[in-house]
Amino acid sequence: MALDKPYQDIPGTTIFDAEQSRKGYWLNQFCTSLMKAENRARFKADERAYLDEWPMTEAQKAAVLARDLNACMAQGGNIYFLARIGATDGLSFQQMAGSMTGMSEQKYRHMMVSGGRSIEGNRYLGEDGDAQPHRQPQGQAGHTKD
Amino acid sequence: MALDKPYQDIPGTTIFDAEQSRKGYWLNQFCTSLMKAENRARFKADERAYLDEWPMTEAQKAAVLARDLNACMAQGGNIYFLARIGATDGLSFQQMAGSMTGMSEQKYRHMMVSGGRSIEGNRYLGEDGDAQPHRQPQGQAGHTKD
Amino acid sequence: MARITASVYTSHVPAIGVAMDLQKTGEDYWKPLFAGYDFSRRWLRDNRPDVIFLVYNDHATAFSLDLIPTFALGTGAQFNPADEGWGARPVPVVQGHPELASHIAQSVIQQDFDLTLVNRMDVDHGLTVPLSLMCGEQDPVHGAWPCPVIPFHVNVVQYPVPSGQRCFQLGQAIRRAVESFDEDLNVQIWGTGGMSHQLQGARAGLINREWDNAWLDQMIADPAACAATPHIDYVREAGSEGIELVMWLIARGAMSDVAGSGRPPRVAHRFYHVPASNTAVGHLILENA
Amino acid sequence: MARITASVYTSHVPAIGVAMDLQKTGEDYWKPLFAGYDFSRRWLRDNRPDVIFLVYNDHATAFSLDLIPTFALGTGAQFNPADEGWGARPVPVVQGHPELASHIAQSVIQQDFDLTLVNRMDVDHGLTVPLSLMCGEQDPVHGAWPCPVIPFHVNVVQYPVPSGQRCFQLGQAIRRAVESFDEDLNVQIWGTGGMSHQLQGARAGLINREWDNAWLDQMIADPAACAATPHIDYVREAGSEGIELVMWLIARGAMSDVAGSGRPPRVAHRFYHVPASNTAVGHLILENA
Ligand SMILES: [Fe+3]
Ligand SMILES: [Fe+3]
Repeated sequence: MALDKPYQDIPGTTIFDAEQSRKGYWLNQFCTSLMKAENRARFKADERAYLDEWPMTEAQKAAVLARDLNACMAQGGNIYFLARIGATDGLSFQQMAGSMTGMSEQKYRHMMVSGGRSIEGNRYLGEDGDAQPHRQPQGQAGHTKD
Repeated sequence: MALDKPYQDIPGTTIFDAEQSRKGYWLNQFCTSLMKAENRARFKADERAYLDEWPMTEAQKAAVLARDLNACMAQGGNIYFLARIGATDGLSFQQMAGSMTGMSEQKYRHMMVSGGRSIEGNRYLGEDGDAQPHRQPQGQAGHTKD
Repeated sequence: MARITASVYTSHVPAIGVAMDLQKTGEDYWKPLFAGYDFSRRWLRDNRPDVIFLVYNDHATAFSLDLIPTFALGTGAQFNPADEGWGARPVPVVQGHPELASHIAQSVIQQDFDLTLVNRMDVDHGLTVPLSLMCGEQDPVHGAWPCPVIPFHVNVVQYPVPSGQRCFQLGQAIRRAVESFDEDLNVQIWGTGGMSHQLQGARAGLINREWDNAWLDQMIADPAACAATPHIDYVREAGSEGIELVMWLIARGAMSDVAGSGRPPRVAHRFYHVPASNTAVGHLILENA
Repeated sequence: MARITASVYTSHVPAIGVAMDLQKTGEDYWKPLFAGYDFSRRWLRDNRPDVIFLVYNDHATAFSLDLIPTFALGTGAQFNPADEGWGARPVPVVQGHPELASHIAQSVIQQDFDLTLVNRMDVDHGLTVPLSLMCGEQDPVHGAWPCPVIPFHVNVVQYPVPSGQRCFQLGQAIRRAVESFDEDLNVQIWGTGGMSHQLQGARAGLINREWDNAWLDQMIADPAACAATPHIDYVREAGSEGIELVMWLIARGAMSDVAGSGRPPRVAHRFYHVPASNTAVGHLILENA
């Protein structure tokens, strides 16, 4: 499609545009359903069975079961919808956001009180900031990827 | 309010603007509720009791009970909403529209197949067309108003 | 690239749907009306589009007073015929075109039209009656509309409704949006509603044949001038529900002459009939020349 | 006649609401943040408006993907605090101002903004956190917000969102609408959201203090230039959720200097703090000079 998507050269960032929205429609609708207490209870009682009520892809269901928010985003999820899963689990927005960086909860929180993630090196893909693909997962320096 | 309402000089015509919409909010919401079969059944079983569930004015309730669509419009009703009452009663749009003119169903239908109501004399209040206030109710020429 | 090849205009009176659904089209009352669409059904078979962008208004069906969008674009995968109080019409489910619809949404919002996007809504007679008129009877289960349909709703129920000018500009924006879609699609744009009718008050039953036809002449030949018609003229001359005609200007604005092709559209068909129930029925097919 | 006397700008982070609702405002983490609003609470008591026009965005709370309005104006009589998944915030119900809201709707639609009007919706932290920040803790039953509030929602969740330019022009249209209301009302317009933050992906936690403050400088001094900032700059420099800042341009566009008064607004208060949860908090009070 000929419309401009100038936002594809930003590292570690997915823009929830019409295409993502179409891809993630049922995933996000599932998330919205968790705003009702009775649905949260049913989901918690049997996550797989509850997910199977929705016409989601297997990859979307797996991402939800694994609480892998990056995978959820790749499958069309949007953070404000996905936050309903976190709320069901009793997580804060900071815990959810941090979970996508590969950093520990402590390290992420410490980064924030220290002024947040620096923009330097994180504006364009191909620079050398900590959000660049070649530096993922973060907070693992010196460790082998597992 | 200083906004222009240029449509107030047309005879026999109510424009459903923001002010009418505010006035008729609950009346029209009541009408919308009749789109569900179970609500139509409850309304038919006891119209007054069903109406009393809504924060409508007494004048609105009376207008509905009397099926006086002109009075409903004066109280903020809009024809597309009010049509739900007609549908509940098994009426067509032609029967509903005709009921507001004071003409018999036959006469109204005959007017329509003969080309409809003429615009002549019905553009501005104060002309002498058949929709003018001084010629209401229509179809009663030579009769005393009852 | 996708392109808009033709525009179709027609009134969308509920009673027409009832007449088709109850097999009354052969009755004397209805015969002359349906005769006016004989050509159109052949034309649509011969000029079958890949997608129809269908401009209509919801009549307090999908949208109550809880929420009133000025413009709502259906980006969903399908839309069910609505129960308007007499039961849902026995017609096929409407299949959407989410890819093209989302593309148009993106382009038109970036052209400063403040659309509401809708993925779930039922569609009322405003959308299904034009389809029935143009396609003929379709079995609700075994039949199907000829192609995907993108529903586009315009508020003409609660004032203020968008101006004719705004609608005409929106049509131009939609054309630009369609033409920037990579896939090679033949798109028709349909404008529905009107012509003169009034469903309320002592003036109910108003029909203004002269005004309707003069408006049609101007809409075909000089749409920019037609778009300047103020609301009050529609209400005064064509009745309180005649305001629906602003929707035709969206379809007209999407034709290539408006974008500067220099060639006025070809009038493939024109029809006018009084009455269908309370309404004057107008119908046009314009092809880009 | 009604008039807009001042504009207030503030971030609307959910964690701030949680801190107030759980009486954590005295903790070391939160103290410096709330200290930045001490002046503002006194100022609001001394400059109590008759109505607040509050620009915010719903966060997938009242509006799911079923229906996505670009601009939604709350014309209802009241709006309940929403349950966003952790239970509804214990704050008072928001009283609307249907008369003024309907008037603004009519005027702004006639100025070619394609609003969606909403009579029934729950309002989330985007609306209630700014009220809490500016008014302090309020008992949900015995307390009350200081005046009626007209909620105005802007889509900044699904792209494309309206441009900064469109938002700035909308603010100007809102000012004209307010000034054509006959009743003598003191109206404040609040813009909320921002500043730099990103809640997703490997870049989550992004804060750009320099960019935020340069943006604030320009928004105060040269709002027309600020309004020309393209979306991509917000996303790249201020994080994917930094795009919320376009809402501030609606409030800024409603100030009298933009309408040609010639006098720049007086900066009654300016505050910036990092972090509240994932977010840089910005806050401004501008009075018409
Ligand atoms: Fe219609
Ligand atoms: Fe926000």
